[in-house]
Amino acid sequence: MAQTILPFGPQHPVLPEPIHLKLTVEDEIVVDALPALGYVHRGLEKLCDIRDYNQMVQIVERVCGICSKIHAMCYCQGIEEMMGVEVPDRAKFLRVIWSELHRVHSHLLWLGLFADAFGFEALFYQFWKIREKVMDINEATTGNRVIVSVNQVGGVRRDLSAEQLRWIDAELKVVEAQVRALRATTLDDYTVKKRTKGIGVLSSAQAMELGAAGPTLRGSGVAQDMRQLKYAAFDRLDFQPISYPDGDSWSRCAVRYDETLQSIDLVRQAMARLPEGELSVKVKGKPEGEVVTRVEQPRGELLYYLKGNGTNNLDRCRIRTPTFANIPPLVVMLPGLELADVPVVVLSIDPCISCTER
Amino acid sequence: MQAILDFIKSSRIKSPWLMHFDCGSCNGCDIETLACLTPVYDVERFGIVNVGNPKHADILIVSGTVNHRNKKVLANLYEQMPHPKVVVAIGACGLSGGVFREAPNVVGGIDKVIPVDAYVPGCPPKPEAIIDGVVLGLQKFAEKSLA
Amino acid sequence: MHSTLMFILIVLPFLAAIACAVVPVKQVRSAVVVVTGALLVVASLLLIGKVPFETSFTSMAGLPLASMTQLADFLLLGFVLFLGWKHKHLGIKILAGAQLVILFALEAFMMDHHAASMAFVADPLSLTLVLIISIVGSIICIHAIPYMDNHEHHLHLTISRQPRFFAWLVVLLGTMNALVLTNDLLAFYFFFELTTLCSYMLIGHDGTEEATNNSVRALYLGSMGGLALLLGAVFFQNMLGSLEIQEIIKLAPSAGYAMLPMALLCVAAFVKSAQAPFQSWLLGAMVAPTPTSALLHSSTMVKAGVYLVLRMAPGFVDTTLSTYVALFGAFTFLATALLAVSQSNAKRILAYSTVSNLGLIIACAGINTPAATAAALFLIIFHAVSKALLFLCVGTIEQRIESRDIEDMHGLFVRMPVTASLAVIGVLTMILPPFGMLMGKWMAIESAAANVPVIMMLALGSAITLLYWARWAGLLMSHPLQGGVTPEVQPKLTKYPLVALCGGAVLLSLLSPWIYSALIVPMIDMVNLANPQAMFEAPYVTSKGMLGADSGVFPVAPLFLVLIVGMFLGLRVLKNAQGAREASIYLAGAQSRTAQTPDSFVGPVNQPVKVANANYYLTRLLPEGKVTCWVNTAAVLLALLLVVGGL
Amino acid sequence: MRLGPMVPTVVKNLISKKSTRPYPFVVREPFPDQRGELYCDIEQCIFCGTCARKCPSQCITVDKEQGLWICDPFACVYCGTCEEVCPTHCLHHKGAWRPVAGERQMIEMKGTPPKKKKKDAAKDAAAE
Amino acid sequence: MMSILGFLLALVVGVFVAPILGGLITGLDRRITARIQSRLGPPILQPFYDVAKLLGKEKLLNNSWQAFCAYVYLVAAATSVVLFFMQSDLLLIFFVQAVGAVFLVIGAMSVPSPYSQIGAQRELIQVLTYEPLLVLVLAGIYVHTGTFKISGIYALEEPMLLKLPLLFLVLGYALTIKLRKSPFDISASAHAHQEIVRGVYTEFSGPYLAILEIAHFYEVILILGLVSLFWSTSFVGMLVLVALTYLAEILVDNVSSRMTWRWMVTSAWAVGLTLTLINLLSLTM
Amino acid sequence: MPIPTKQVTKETLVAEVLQLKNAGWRIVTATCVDLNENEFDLIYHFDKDLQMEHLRLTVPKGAPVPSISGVYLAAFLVENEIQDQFGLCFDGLALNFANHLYLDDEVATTPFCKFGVVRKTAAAE
Ligand code: NFV
Ligand code: SF4
Ligand code: SF4
Ligand code: SF4
Repeated sequence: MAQTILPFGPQHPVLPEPIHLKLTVEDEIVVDALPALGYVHRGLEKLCDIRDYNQMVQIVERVCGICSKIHAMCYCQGIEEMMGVEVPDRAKFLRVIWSELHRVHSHLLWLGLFADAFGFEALFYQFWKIREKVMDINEATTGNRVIVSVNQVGGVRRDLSAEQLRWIDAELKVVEAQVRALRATTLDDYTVKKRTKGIGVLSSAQAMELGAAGPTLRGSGVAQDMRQLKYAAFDRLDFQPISYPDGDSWSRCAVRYDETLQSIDLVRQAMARLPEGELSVKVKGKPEGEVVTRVEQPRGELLYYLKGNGTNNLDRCRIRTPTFANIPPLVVMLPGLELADVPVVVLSIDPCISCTER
Repeated sequence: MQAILDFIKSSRIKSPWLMHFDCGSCNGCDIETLACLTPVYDVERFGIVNVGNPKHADILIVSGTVNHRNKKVLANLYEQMPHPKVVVAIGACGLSGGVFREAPNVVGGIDKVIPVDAYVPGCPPKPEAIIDGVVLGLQKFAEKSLA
Repeated sequence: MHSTLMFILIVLPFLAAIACAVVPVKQVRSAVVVVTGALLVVASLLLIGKVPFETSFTSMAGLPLASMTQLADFLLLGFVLFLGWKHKHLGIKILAGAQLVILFALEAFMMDHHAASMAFVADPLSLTLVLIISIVGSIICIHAIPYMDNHEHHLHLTISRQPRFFAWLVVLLGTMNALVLTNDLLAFYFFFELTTLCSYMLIGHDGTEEATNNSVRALYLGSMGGLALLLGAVFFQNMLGSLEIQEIIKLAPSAGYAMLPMALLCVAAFVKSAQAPFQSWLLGAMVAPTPTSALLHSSTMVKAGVYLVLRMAPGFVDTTLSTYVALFGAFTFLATALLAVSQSNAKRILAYSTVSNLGLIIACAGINTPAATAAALFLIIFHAVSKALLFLCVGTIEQRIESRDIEDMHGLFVRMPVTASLAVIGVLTMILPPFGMLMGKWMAIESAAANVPVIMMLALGSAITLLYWARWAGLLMSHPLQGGVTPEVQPKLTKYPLVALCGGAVLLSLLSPWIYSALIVPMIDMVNLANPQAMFEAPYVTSKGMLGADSGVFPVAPLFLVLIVGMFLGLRVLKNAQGAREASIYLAGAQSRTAQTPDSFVGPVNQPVKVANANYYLTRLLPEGKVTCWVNTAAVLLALLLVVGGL
Repeated sequence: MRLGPMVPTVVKNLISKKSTRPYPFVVREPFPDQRGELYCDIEQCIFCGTCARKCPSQCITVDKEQGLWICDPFACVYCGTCEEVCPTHCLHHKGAWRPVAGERQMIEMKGTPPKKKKKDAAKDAAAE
Repeated sequence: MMSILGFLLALVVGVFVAPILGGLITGLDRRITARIQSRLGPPILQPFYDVAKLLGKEKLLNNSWQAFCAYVYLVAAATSVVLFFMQSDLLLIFFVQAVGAVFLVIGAMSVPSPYSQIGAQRELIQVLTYEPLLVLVLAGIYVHTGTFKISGIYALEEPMLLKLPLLFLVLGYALTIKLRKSPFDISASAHAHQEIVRGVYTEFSGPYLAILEIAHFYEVILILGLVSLFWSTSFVGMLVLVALTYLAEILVDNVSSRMTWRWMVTSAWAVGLTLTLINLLSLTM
Repeated sequence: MPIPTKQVTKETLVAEVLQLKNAGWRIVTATCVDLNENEFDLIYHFDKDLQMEHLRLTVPKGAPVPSISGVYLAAFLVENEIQDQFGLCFDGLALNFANHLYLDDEVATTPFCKFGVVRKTAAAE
């Protein structure tokens, strides 16, 4: 049958980031999809040769602007583990607060983009409008809206005053109410459900086999979340991973929607239990040895492999981001879909190409 | 006739359609660019629409570091824009390569590939700064004649 | 004078055929074809001033016509029987045998043979068809001259089979002329059978296995139609005691059960017009060289069917039969349009579209109001011209690109600018105002508006028609003009027929108000004459080149004015646009930057990938096989209903 | 499944205050401690070079000999590291962002190298 | 027949006033949409700025037929509006308007760009979807008034809406498709991001895009004119009906996601044909 | 202090990986470390119920390594990445980008190698 072959990306209005898919379609049904990467590849892991391990904090934070804070946290945890540094409690809680705020903004951002992928402009705008409040919190408490730069090896760089905590709490109440008001639209609207239910199905077995991570994994019914590893202050917070069983785009959306609210709740818990104390400890010595650390990013499990050699520069810094893990499932999901579903399914794994390629 | 030409000229700065290209940015700049379009900043007030298609765009907003693969894309897109056109580079990466200047696969800033009309520093710049950048770009846009 | 014209229109082609068949010199044959064609054109044009008239001949060229026809009829049936035996086809054997028996019974026991003459009636309806057959048919035959050379060159034939081919081609013209002019149902039956035989010969011309199979299928289905027609004749003879067509129309409405033979005649017409469920023979006819398909589709053969229905229509005004005919036609219109959507083979698209348009004509005949009749006539005329043009274009294209798949015609304009443009214009005349086809459709829809089921099917069908035509026209132009266009050289005998048809399609559309007053109004008067109960009025008034009625207007001339202004503007713009900067196509920024790989993008692994574009054939939604199955089932039910309703 | 659950939200949007900030007609006050434009109080600088060494972007050059403090504002990522490590606290981030520019720029500040006394230092020249 | 004066008036209004009105309505539409999305939105005159700017841009083409087709589209749209103001035959107006649609498709297909080609195919499917519905609505009008002429509708004593409520809904359905509003912004979306970039419009740029925009202004007027016919008895009634319908369109646009064309065809035919059938039968019975 | 790993060889790698897969482990990723002039370390990371298991394969430079993308399709991406960055060749890659996953023709080196620049070799087809 007659086939249309088209390039989907690297520049494409529905793709916020450059990824390329060579799509072959018949009557708009995808018969073949082949990805091409490399449009965002910088090779920043290699910078560890010429930047010391402290400077690397700022660099790994810029792996991605959406999940930056958590990158820095994961990296710092790795170095701290390697060097045997015990981070003060208050710093641990603060790390949770900011990282969960990051998740909230990332998920709101995604919910908007996802709505945009199926052409629901008003919903997109609504989510992004809500998100601005979270961005304000980021900016007010850290000095930048996106790249917050609050982590350092040994602790955090900024503190939250009691007044700020109250303000955050109040703002988050508004955010929560507004997000809740959109639940019916996001998860129960007829047109939205038509576009997401049963689209891009990934069974739990497939998800495991293809190494899916994060909401993509949890949307397929596997309740695995790195926060269960109880890093930072998660050992002192109530947390249960969220999962939905269907494995379709709708489930992944539902996971993220629920996680948004859950993260708001986690921020509140952490603020309520925030202990007094130091913000950071002085770090002495040079990193040596090997360590693997994992944390939960908005998009899923993030793994850092760090190898120090006793100098200020690391020997190897390897970052495995969740989107990197979610690309193979994506490639498997695409064939058989309609062309119009391609952006929906691509977005449904919440692809972050700059994370993927670093 | 003159009145029509004047109207066309004055319309130019009232209707800048922009295209945003993520040229290897970390997303920080991209999401701030996108935020400009959203209700809180709403650049459609100035007639700005994100068209996502070089053939319709007047302003190309580029963020991120240039690498060997995306520089061709960047050049392609620039070429496909009809004159007059302006380029706004945003973020440290777009300006010079930022923290990644010395990373192995980085060529440098946007102006290594295409001429840049406005530079917006920051990492990432705030949406307001991006609006400033577009405004500066528009001034140049108005000056450019149909080449 | 009448007899001379009749001689040229009917007998001359047979003589020309003999000449073609026996003279082995190519130049002579070509000359015979061209001259015959020219004579036919002239004769048919001369006929315009003569209608209406009736003549009857007892003999022509010194031979007793009626008994000759009788004899020929038996011979023909015998030959068909022989063919059935030769191809070991039980169906054909049974059908031919049955017809032989019935015909014999009819001739021997039911008729008195005092009036051994043959009557011809030339009224506006038959005149229209004569014009189409003679003019469009001749053009096709002329176009066939260079075409067949190419064709045989391609097949590497050592002994040319063209004599045979052209003989049957011109025979078909004569037969068709006779068929539309005769007033005797039995003679009609004979010519009807003769067209079947012609189609068998022409379809099977190439002698391949597929061609033979398809020709046998055409013969088989055609014989079914023949049988239905013959049965109808028997009934009429039995009930009304006459086989004169005009008599039948006059008497039938008042005779009880006369609708049953009417229904049988309709079924015969459906077979000939390849209506569902009988469409397969026409699709099979596609294996033949393109002139055959063009002739079968646009101007002859299939038109015999709709002619029969239209001819008989006054005989069943306001009956249930009429309603069912309308329903059946509308259904075929919709169903075969749907089937056309799933096709990428140009000739199959044309074939389904033919069936579909004939369905529309039949629906109009069934609606059976003056406006609908006018619509039907317009559709017949313009369909013949545009469709002939498209067939010849496809034939020309096919010989050049060696494919009839429209997917292979992307950007054909660059390689064959003339033919591609003509094809695009041909398509546009099929679907857009102010051209005649659309006007016919407009009349059809307006006259069917109050008939809920019919209008629903027409509305859906016309939208689907637009879909499968427009995309074809679009892709012919689909190419960047960077490299410039290579001029196209065509043999004169290829080019002139195409240009003539194209010009004809446009010009006739412009003239449609005058065609209306000159042909259609008298035709409606004739209906009144034939059927005193009808009391039809001419549906439209024409003034200032506009067709108007209480129910609507179609300002032909003003629209043409706009068209001309628009074209002028458009062409100026086109000229202006030459100064525009040449931009590569949007490929998400990934277009390949080297000139060696145009229209390509850099894909995975850094490899250039050529973009491909394809139409949507909705094959998952409408798989041809399945849809055909449903359509045929539904059509059989409808046809049964029709026959039963005739009781 | 519901039809149009978004309707209340959009109707609310239509009748309530729009959320668009009127920038650039009204400019919002920056939050305290925002990391805006980097600014060097060259008077205080002792040209120790710490900032240049610690800067993750390596965008500062300090020339002790000539008393030059040079920063590439187009490469600076406004991370605040230099501000933190400067022994004399002469670096700060302003609240407002660095203005956009039409061409490439460098911040070049000339101070007095520490060997000499500061009293006769010429007025620092900010290159913009 | 119409007097010369009436003819000229219709010509002037149709050719010059209609696009200005259409542009204003489009501007208003964008403004209201923005407010619905809690934004300020562009000035009302924005569509004119856009068109003017586009007219002043460089000509960029891949295939010069694009230019030709764009102009034919414009001429067809203008002609249909003029015919509308001349109170001509509705079915004919609709067919003339289809000329524009076909040429838009041909223009988009004349470029071998997959996005524009897919857009063209989708546009055809949109035509396939709304055309029967519109024809049926017109047939309903015929059944009710006995004519396809607009003048026949103005001769009515009471608004058509009362007799053809379901057909009005069908018309709304068809018009949403024709206006390419969500959930049917399938072949080309006005401003939202879409998987096929800008579909049929992808390869048109600068002045040629401006032409298409102007043609679109005409179409808006034609469409709203068609809506107004359903309350032909009073001018205020017409305005109110048009305003309400358009508001409803904007609202629907903003509370639904874009659907796929498969869904569009099946749902529009299923819903549209059922409603038509009921209404037509109730009229003819 | 190094992370606890299980040492494997080129011969046992695929079998070990298969075993892990059958036991329900999920592949997380693989890491390549440039050890010295002659050797790479390839570390494969697996996860099951939040526990991790690492396989370490030390390979000489220049010799091809069996791909595990036949066992875990998902591994094709990371193996391609390593091919790009370190110039290692994988045998039997399910989807081979032939050194062009991230890099264009302009980059003729293996950018992540510390010890000497290994020329890129055409990947095994
Ligand atoms: N979440 C996240 Fe990242 C990381 N790590 C990942 O794919 O977003 Ni930009
Ligand atoms: S300038 Fe900063 S925020 Fe922008 S892309 Fe570069 S690192 Fe990311
Ligand atoms: S660290 Fe401070 S004092 Fe030292 S050179 Fe930098 S700015 Fe001057
Ligand atoms: S703010 Fe950061 S990047 Fe900028 S100069 Fe200071 S340390 Fe360097």
